[in-house]
Amino acid sequence: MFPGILALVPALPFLAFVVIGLVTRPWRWLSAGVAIAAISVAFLLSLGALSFLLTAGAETPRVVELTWLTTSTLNAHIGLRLDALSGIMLVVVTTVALMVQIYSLGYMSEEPSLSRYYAYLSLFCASMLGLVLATNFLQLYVCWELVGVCSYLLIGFWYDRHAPAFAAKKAFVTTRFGDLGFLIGLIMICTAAGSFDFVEIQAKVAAGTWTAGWLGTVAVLLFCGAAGKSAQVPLHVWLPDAMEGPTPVSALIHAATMVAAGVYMVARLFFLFSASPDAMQVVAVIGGVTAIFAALIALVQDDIKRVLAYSTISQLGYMMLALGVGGMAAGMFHLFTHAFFKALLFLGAGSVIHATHTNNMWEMGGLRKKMPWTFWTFVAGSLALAGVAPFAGFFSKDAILHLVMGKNLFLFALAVLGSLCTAFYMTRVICVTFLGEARAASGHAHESPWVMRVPLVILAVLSVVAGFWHAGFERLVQGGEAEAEGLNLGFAAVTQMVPLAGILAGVMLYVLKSPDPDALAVRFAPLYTLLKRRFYVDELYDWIIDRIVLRCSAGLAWFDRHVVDGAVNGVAWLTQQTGTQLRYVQTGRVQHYALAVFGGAAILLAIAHVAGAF
Amino acid sequence: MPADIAFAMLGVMTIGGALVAVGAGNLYRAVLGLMLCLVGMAGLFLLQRADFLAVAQVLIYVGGVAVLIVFAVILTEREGEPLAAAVNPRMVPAALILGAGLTAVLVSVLWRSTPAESPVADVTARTLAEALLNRYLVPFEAVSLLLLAALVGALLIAKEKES
Amino acid sequence: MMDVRSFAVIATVVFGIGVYGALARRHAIAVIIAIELMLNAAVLNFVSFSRLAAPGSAVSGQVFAVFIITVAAAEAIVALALVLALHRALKTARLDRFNMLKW
Amino acid sequence: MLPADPRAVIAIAAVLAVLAMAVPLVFAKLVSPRNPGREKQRPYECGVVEAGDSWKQVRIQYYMYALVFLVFDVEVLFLYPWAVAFKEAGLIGLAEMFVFIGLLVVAWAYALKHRALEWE
Amino acid sequence: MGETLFLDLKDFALAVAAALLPGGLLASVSALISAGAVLVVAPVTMMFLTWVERKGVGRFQDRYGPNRVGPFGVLQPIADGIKMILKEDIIPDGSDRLLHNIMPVLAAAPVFLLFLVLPFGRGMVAADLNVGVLFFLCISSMQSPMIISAGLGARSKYSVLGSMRAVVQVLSYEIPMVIVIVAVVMTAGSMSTSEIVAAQVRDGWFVLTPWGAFGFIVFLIAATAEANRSPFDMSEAESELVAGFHTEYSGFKFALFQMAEFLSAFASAGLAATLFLGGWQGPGFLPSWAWFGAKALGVYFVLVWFRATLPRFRIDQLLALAWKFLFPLSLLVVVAAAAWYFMPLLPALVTNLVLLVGGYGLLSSWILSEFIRMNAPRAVPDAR
Repeated sequence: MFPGILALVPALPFLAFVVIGLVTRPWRWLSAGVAIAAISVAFLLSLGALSFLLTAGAETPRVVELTWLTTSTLNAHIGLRLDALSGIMLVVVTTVALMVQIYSLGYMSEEPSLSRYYAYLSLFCASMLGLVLATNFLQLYVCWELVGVCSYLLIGFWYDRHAPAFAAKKAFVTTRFGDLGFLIGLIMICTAAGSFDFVEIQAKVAAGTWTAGWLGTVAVLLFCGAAGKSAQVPLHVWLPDAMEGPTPVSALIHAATMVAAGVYMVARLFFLFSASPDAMQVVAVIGGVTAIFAALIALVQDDIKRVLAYSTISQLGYMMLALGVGGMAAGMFHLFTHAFFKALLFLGAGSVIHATHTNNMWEMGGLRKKMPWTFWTFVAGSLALAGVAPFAGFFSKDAILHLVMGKNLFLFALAVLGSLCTAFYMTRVICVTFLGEARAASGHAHESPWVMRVPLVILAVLSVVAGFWHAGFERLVQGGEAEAEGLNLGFAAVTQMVPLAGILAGVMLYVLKSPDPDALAVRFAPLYTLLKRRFYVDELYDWIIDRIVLRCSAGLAWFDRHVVDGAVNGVAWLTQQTGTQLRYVQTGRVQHYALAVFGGAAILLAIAHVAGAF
Repeated sequence: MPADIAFAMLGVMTIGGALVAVGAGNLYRAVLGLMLCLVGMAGLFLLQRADFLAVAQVLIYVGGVAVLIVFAVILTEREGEPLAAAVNPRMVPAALILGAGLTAVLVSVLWRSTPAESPVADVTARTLAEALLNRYLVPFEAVSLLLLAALVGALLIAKEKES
Repeated sequence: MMDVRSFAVIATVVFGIGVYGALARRHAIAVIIAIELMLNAAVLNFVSFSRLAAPGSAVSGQVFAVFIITVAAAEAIVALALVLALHRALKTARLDRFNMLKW
Repeated sequence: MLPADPRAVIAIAAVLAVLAMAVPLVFAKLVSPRNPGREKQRPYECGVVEAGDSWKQVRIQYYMYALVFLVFDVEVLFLYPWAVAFKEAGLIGLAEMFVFIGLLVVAWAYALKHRALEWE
Repeated sequence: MGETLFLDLKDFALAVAAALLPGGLLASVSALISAGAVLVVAPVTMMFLTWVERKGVGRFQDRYGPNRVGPFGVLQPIADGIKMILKEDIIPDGSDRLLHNIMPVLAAAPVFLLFLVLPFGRGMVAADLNVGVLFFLCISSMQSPMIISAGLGARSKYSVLGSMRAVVQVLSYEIPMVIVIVAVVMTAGSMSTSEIVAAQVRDGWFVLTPWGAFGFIVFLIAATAEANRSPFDMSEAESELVAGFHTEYSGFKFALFQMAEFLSAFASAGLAATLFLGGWQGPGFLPSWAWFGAKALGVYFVLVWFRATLPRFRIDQLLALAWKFLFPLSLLVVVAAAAWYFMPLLPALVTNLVLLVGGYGLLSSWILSEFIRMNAPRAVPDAR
């Protein structure tokens, strides 16, 4: 029974996309309704699938396959694979997608091309679900690209304005760099294995057909794709700019789902990564560095959405770190919890922006009384994010820290410092926007309508509750041999100190202003500007482009113009010159021609004579 | 023996006639030289028992072409143009080398070859006729067409255009 | 002494003289005479070599000779007509004046 | 009495004929008086003083006649072998000849029509 | 009775030669004898012809003709010969000396070769070539370039014009003659003169056949024109052309040209006799060579008769006659001869008459209209 129905999960949003695109385009609310109906059915089915997994056990992955393309050497399939990982991701994607789509009803109500918005959202959900359920590399890659396209379309939703269009292009191009590595890796592994299928490749890796070194390179190449999609350090530049898109989009795509695709891919191919220790090391280091790097930048951002964007990058760094040190369950659990509270935070920020019509925190302030629902849900999300005890974040982050401490002390230190910064910048956001006296923009702010508040409340509840299911989650993901080590209360107590210290520092700075933040900024000017300018990474890329790439292309252009075209024109000139020279042979005198005739005959005769013909 | 004498005489006559035909400054003497050479050739044909060809050669060449050439020379003779400037000095060396060179090579080749001569039945007019009417019928009819074309062409070219 | 080779030698010599004449002479009709010489040399060659042919085909040598004579006659006709026409047009029969096709 | 080889007869006759003409000529030259005088050397003008040696542009007509003669002379040459084998060739030969003569007549008609044979 | 006179003479001479000279040369000796015989007979006949001519023309014009030198003026030709040799040889200045000297010899020499192919009697032909007739034609056609070169030798524009006109006339009349001979060769089946005579011995004289008669007429007219004689001798008689191409030749050179002219005329007469009148064939009472002589003289007498009676043609009438009358007629003769052979007697006779008489009628009416058109009064053409 089960696999057949499962096909509906990705199919329904896709169907919605088609229906909206072709039929219900002119009616805005009708399209919205179709989209929401599709995603809600998909949500219910996902819940059903998860419950089926919990009851029937997730050891044996149920696979349904349809041959899509057969050539002499390769045969590609489209399939659905239901196991622990995909089950969880299904639930995560569908719940967040549902919440966002309901929220969008309010947020995007004045938007004229609402049906286009919902069409893209449905297509995104369909491709994300397709990616999650993929049984082979080809389907994974196709959906991977589809997701990239949808993110481009949604970031650049308001294409008439320059900023969103530019941001969409930037996002697309940067992820392309990553996808290049991903494609090369994919080709290497698939041609070597002779098949796209994960199961076959897993069997071959287990059978040790390839050396660790070769597997390492393939893994690192695949990780490039993940790094691109999940905005890890070298390729993170596109995510902060992606905030130009509508906030619900940011919430869905740039917080919960798409950016998590990279992490999910690493988790899905964990058998490949774990086969080569240095690949794992790379993942861990990149994850760690990204975590601390993004966290530091987030400290000084003024735009509320950019703070959240850098926070997402930092949390993704944590997930990669967890996977890098071998904790696939911990990484996935953090992804699970992070999806909910980060979506909550973004939607909260969205309702604040919706009310104040500005992104800059320093223009808001004193919204606590005006928007109580938003305020309290936002506080719940922040606490979850900071990792304070009862909230979801605490359990997942603690698991990661616990794991990293065991493996690599230096990365552990980075992680701890990262979580300190996280706590600090979240309290900064809350103090600046909600507490304190009302500033310019918050004059006419008012609470957002219920259609936006309901998703906030649901997500808030989830952020609180999700943490407690960590043991069940671990048993589901690890299968059977649950670590059962449970929560080491002592370690937890120690690690609890860090977020609380962060919150305290944030309150002192921004509420009591004992060391005035501006004064601090002046004293640590160089550090402050460095963070403000985001470590000059964008400038570095521009410099690279201008100096190296353009310089080489200028050289190549010169070569093409002078050498290649030169040769062609040269030949033309040569023929023309010989033509003019040969013209003088035509003297017009018959006897000269006769001389040529007999001369030729004589020469031929001589040649024949010499050649011994006679 | 008498045949060899005749061959020598005719040979001298032919080559002498050719030399005069080419060398003589005065075109009338050149035509006479040509006639001498042609008659010599006819004699050589007679020696080779090719009677019809000898007669044809004399009848057409000496009786027709030579007359035509003489007429052409008379018609193109101009007061001012001395016939003496017969040879183009710039071309002489090249022509000499080519002419002599070609001849030398061919003669040397001929001298070294030893063709086996087989007694062959005389080609009388009757065998010639039989060949012409059967095997070579198409060229035979084409000859008449060729001559028609030559006549028409020459008349058109030579006739003064009544402008 | 009277074998084919000696006839062929005479023919070649006459041909050589014809070549010289065709190239060196300045007057158009002198060149035409030289060309007639060359053609005649060819006829002599045909006749003298037809004796070497297979018994049945000796006649084709002579047939060819007759055809060459006719062609030579036709050629002479047209060539002289051309020279006369050129003479009427350019008031001269000297070849080096006929260079209208100059580059 | 074996009849002499015709070719030898022709050869000898040719030589003899030239001699028979040249010898008396030389003899006459020796015998005849020789006193060249200005007047006698002048080309005979039936009494009229010679009006200069300039050539009048002689009309193209002469060339036409020679040209037409040569064309028909060659065509008639081809008639002779056929005439010799006329009886053996039979009707087919005759038909072939009619085509040949037909083209000959066409040439003649063309020459006539274009007044090439007209003396003016 | 004297049938084989000359043949016996030759055998006698051969016997003497065989005794004197080594064996190998016998063949060439017999050739020498035949050639020599012809070359002796030719000048003798030439002299006799001049006598016949002058006596005949005289008689036609009701006067005596030469009768001072020897009985009936028989020795007159010898007197002329001696006179010619003794006359001064004037070479006009400006003329091409080389041409002036060799041209008379080259013009006269070929004429003697004409006689080699004529069958004087049964078995009495000097050179029995199987292309005999064609040999005769090619030698006679060799004369035209010689005439024009002779004219050029004198470098005077009148002699050149005269020679060119003579050559044009000769060329124009040569084609009809040659075509008519084709008819004879067709019927005889061979080009050798002796076989033509043998054919006539078998089938009767060609002149008696309808096509033969017309052929003979055409041949006769063409032969007179060939020799520049009688009605066609305008090249040396017209006022402004004085004596034609041999104006500038005097003394023995003039004699040579005269000899060439007479001998070629007589040779044509001989050929006419051979081709159309059955050559040496004749009833027994006279030897074969006598018959040939009689016939040849008879034809020659007709030529003399033409000369004495017919007025001279103008050049354009003369050429029109050749190209518009004789040429088509000769073609008709050939067609008639072909018809004569292929059809049984009666239909052949009918077709021949229709072809020839019809053709003759048409052509003469055409020529008549041409003459009328030509003589119509119009601007006097200049004498170019």
